[in-house]
Amino acid sequence: MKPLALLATLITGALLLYGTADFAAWGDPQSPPNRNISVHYVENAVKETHVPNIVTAVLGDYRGYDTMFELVVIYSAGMAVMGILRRREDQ
Amino acid sequence: MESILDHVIAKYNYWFYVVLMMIGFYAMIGKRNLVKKLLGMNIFQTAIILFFVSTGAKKGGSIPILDKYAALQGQVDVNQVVNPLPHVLMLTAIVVGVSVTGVALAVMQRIYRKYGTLEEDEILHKIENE
Amino acid sequence: MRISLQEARDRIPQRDTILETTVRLMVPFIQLYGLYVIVHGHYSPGGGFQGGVVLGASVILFALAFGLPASKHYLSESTNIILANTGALIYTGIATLCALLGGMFLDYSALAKILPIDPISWRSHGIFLVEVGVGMGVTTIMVSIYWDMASAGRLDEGL
Amino acid sequence: MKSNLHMYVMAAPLLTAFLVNIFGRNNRKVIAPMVLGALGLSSLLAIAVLKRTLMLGDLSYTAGAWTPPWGIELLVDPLSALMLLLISAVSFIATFAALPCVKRDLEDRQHIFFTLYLILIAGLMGLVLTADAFNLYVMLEITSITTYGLIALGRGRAPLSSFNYIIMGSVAASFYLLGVGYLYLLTGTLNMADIARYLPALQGTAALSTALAFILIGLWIKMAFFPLHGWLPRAYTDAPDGAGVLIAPLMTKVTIYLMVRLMLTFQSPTFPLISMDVRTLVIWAAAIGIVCASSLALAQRNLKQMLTYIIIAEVGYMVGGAWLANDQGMTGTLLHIVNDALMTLCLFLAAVAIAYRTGSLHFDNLKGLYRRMPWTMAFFTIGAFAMIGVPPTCGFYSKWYLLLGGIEAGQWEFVVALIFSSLVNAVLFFRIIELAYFGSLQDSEHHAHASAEPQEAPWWILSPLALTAVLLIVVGLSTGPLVNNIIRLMIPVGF
Repeated sequence: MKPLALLATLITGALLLYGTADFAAWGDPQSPPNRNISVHYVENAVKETHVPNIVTAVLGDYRGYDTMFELVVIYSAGMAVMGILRRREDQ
Repeated sequence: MESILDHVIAKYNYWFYVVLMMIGFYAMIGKRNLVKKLLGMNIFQTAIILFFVSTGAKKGGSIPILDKYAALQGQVDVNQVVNPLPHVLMLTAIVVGVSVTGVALAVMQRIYRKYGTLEEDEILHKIENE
Repeated sequence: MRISLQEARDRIPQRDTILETTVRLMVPFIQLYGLYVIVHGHYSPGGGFQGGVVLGASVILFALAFGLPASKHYLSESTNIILANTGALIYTGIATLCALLGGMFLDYSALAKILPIDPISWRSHGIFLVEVGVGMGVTTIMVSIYWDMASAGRLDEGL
Repeated sequence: MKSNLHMYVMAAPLLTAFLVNIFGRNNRKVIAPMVLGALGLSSLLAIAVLKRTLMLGDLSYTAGAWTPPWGIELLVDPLSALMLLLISAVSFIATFAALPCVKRDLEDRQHIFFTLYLILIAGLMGLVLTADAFNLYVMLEITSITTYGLIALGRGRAPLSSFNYIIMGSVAASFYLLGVGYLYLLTGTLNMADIARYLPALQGTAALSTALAFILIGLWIKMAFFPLHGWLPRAYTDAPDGAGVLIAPLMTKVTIYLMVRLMLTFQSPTFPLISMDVRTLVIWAAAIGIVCASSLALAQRNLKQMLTYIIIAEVGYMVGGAWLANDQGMTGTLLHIVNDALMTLCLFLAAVAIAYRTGSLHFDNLKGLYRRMPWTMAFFTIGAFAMIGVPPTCGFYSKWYLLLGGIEAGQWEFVVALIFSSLVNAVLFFRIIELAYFGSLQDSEHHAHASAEPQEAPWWILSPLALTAVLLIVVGLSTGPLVNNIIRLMIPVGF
């Protein structure tokens, strides 16, 4: 089991390292993630939502649908924990 | 020689995260103790969070909280503000990670209550002897 | 089973005056800070999740110092669950309300039909409302998870 | 073009989940009407969404009314509308059987069970609607966490099975998230259609291959594709009966739908995702997976465990069919998603009905069941015929398309595996039918309740079983319209 796990880990790691070859340099303001859709958020978020904290604006509004399910995730975790562990006095 | 050094300086952060991820991944699939598996899962998720957040970095960028009145007049220099999107995504990923950890801990408590151990081999041994 | 605070205290084997006094002093400030983090999320780092966790931590701190039954006296179990559901319902309910009012799902500007404010300001207020829901949900779920784990589901002594 | 109908399909179970938790805590009687009402409403709305989509065409929707690459896009096209209807209908039918089981097994936790159950359904609906790579991750985690919770509520070794599923599920989700991270670093966007726009320019780069590999491996773990299937059999066997009837038919199928959706979105003439060398590799893996899973199913002595291995074999059918990359194969896959959900539902409902009366699903316990539970076993036989692929039932038609696709692509190993698996299925089910029909009661006399008196399952379980069995034949007979009006629309010309 352990040699197999080690092998799987090494292959996965090698694949991931191989993949980093095409990335833009770290901190480059012109890299794709910093250039494409995020520019719109920085330039327009305040005009469109009147919220100066862009992270809050994106979290609460542009990607509010994600955030809604984020709350549902933590709610279901709480319910799952309650269902798994809760027992009555006699059990 | 210099080109290799440039390459290292440009990417070394990603390499560190990959190494961290693989430490977690190995613990998840290779260890036989349930707590160690869970710790591996947390290491893996934390490494992914670091990976994502580092994609949003900009040299010389500051926090993505703007001056409201300047921003309303369009006086924002995009290169002065780090990319907010990875931060938003990782807030979600952190919450998901916490939730999965919570459920896993609860399940583990049930397992311990029933079998009295968290070593996978011992648990399987006990199940077979039932 | 509800018990009075005094009874709950009697069950704790050892009480520590320094610990209790410190926690008694700290809890209100932690809660005030948690509320600040929630409501000030528009202007500084913060928001529902972060503030909710801080608020939840205050109740957990209380439970650690005074014992789990005392914290149940402080925030009863059924109140806790109802608040958790209310928090989740605030978010999903506002989302559905926006759709019912003729906007799209989660389109806060549609709420201008209820209270006529400028639609862009409504987006800001909508974010605030859902952050409050998130804060309620996260606080109560954190407390609930702590209760279940610390007492192995019995909700009695705990840690 | 603004329509919120599909959002109400999802919002109905989601909002009801919280209400069930509040009101069901003190009054158990309100749970059943609330859950059934929400799912019934959701099914009706899903029919309306499908009709509307077929008449008015695709709908691109953004939550929050932002334009797509910035907001989260939801896509309602004939395929996702069909999946929406499938999910709501299957969950509505399954709920009838889940109610009595949960009432018996989890008396004091019914409200928690149904909260998780409804959130799981809403999460599955969110999965089929979304067109955003990161939102897909969030939805995947919602369905995962609720499933972990539901499985851990079972008896016996259920917590351990649930824990293994948590570890494997987290590996899958983390791999998927890593893949999305790599894609985000390359393209700077999260919208699937927007990502597809950048792909041709990135063709052949190391990072892109890595990203796609990780996304696919993540989904394959989640759908239990053959070498990565380890977690599934125990998890589905140990789940409480009420959860099994929902999870088994839907989870793997929705994940396969996601893989197909990603393939159809990313594939374009300038970016031939599927014609890469991996194609042959995947089809071989699918063929080997089908053969191995079918053989493993032969070794089982427990009905439910046998069914879980059949599910793994069926996953092989669908993955292989999708990667055949031709019209027939893709049609077969999409049709099989619908058919397999219904067939699995039928067989699991029958298993739940038997377990409800006899308490065990071990083969020794099935002897003489035709006399004790004639109707249950009759419907079970229809489900078994569908799984084998006997003509009037729907299982035949999708298998036929898959076979044609395999022949057209010249992938003979896949064709052989399909035929082998059908034969094995025939052996498996005829063995059970023989046991249940001819197995003498004398052997099992020592079981106190093994009397020859008919002892049917309660109506709450029998009626959904009957409905599903009828649906298997109805869907089989309406394969033509289903393929021509809905599925063909989704497959790009010259695919």
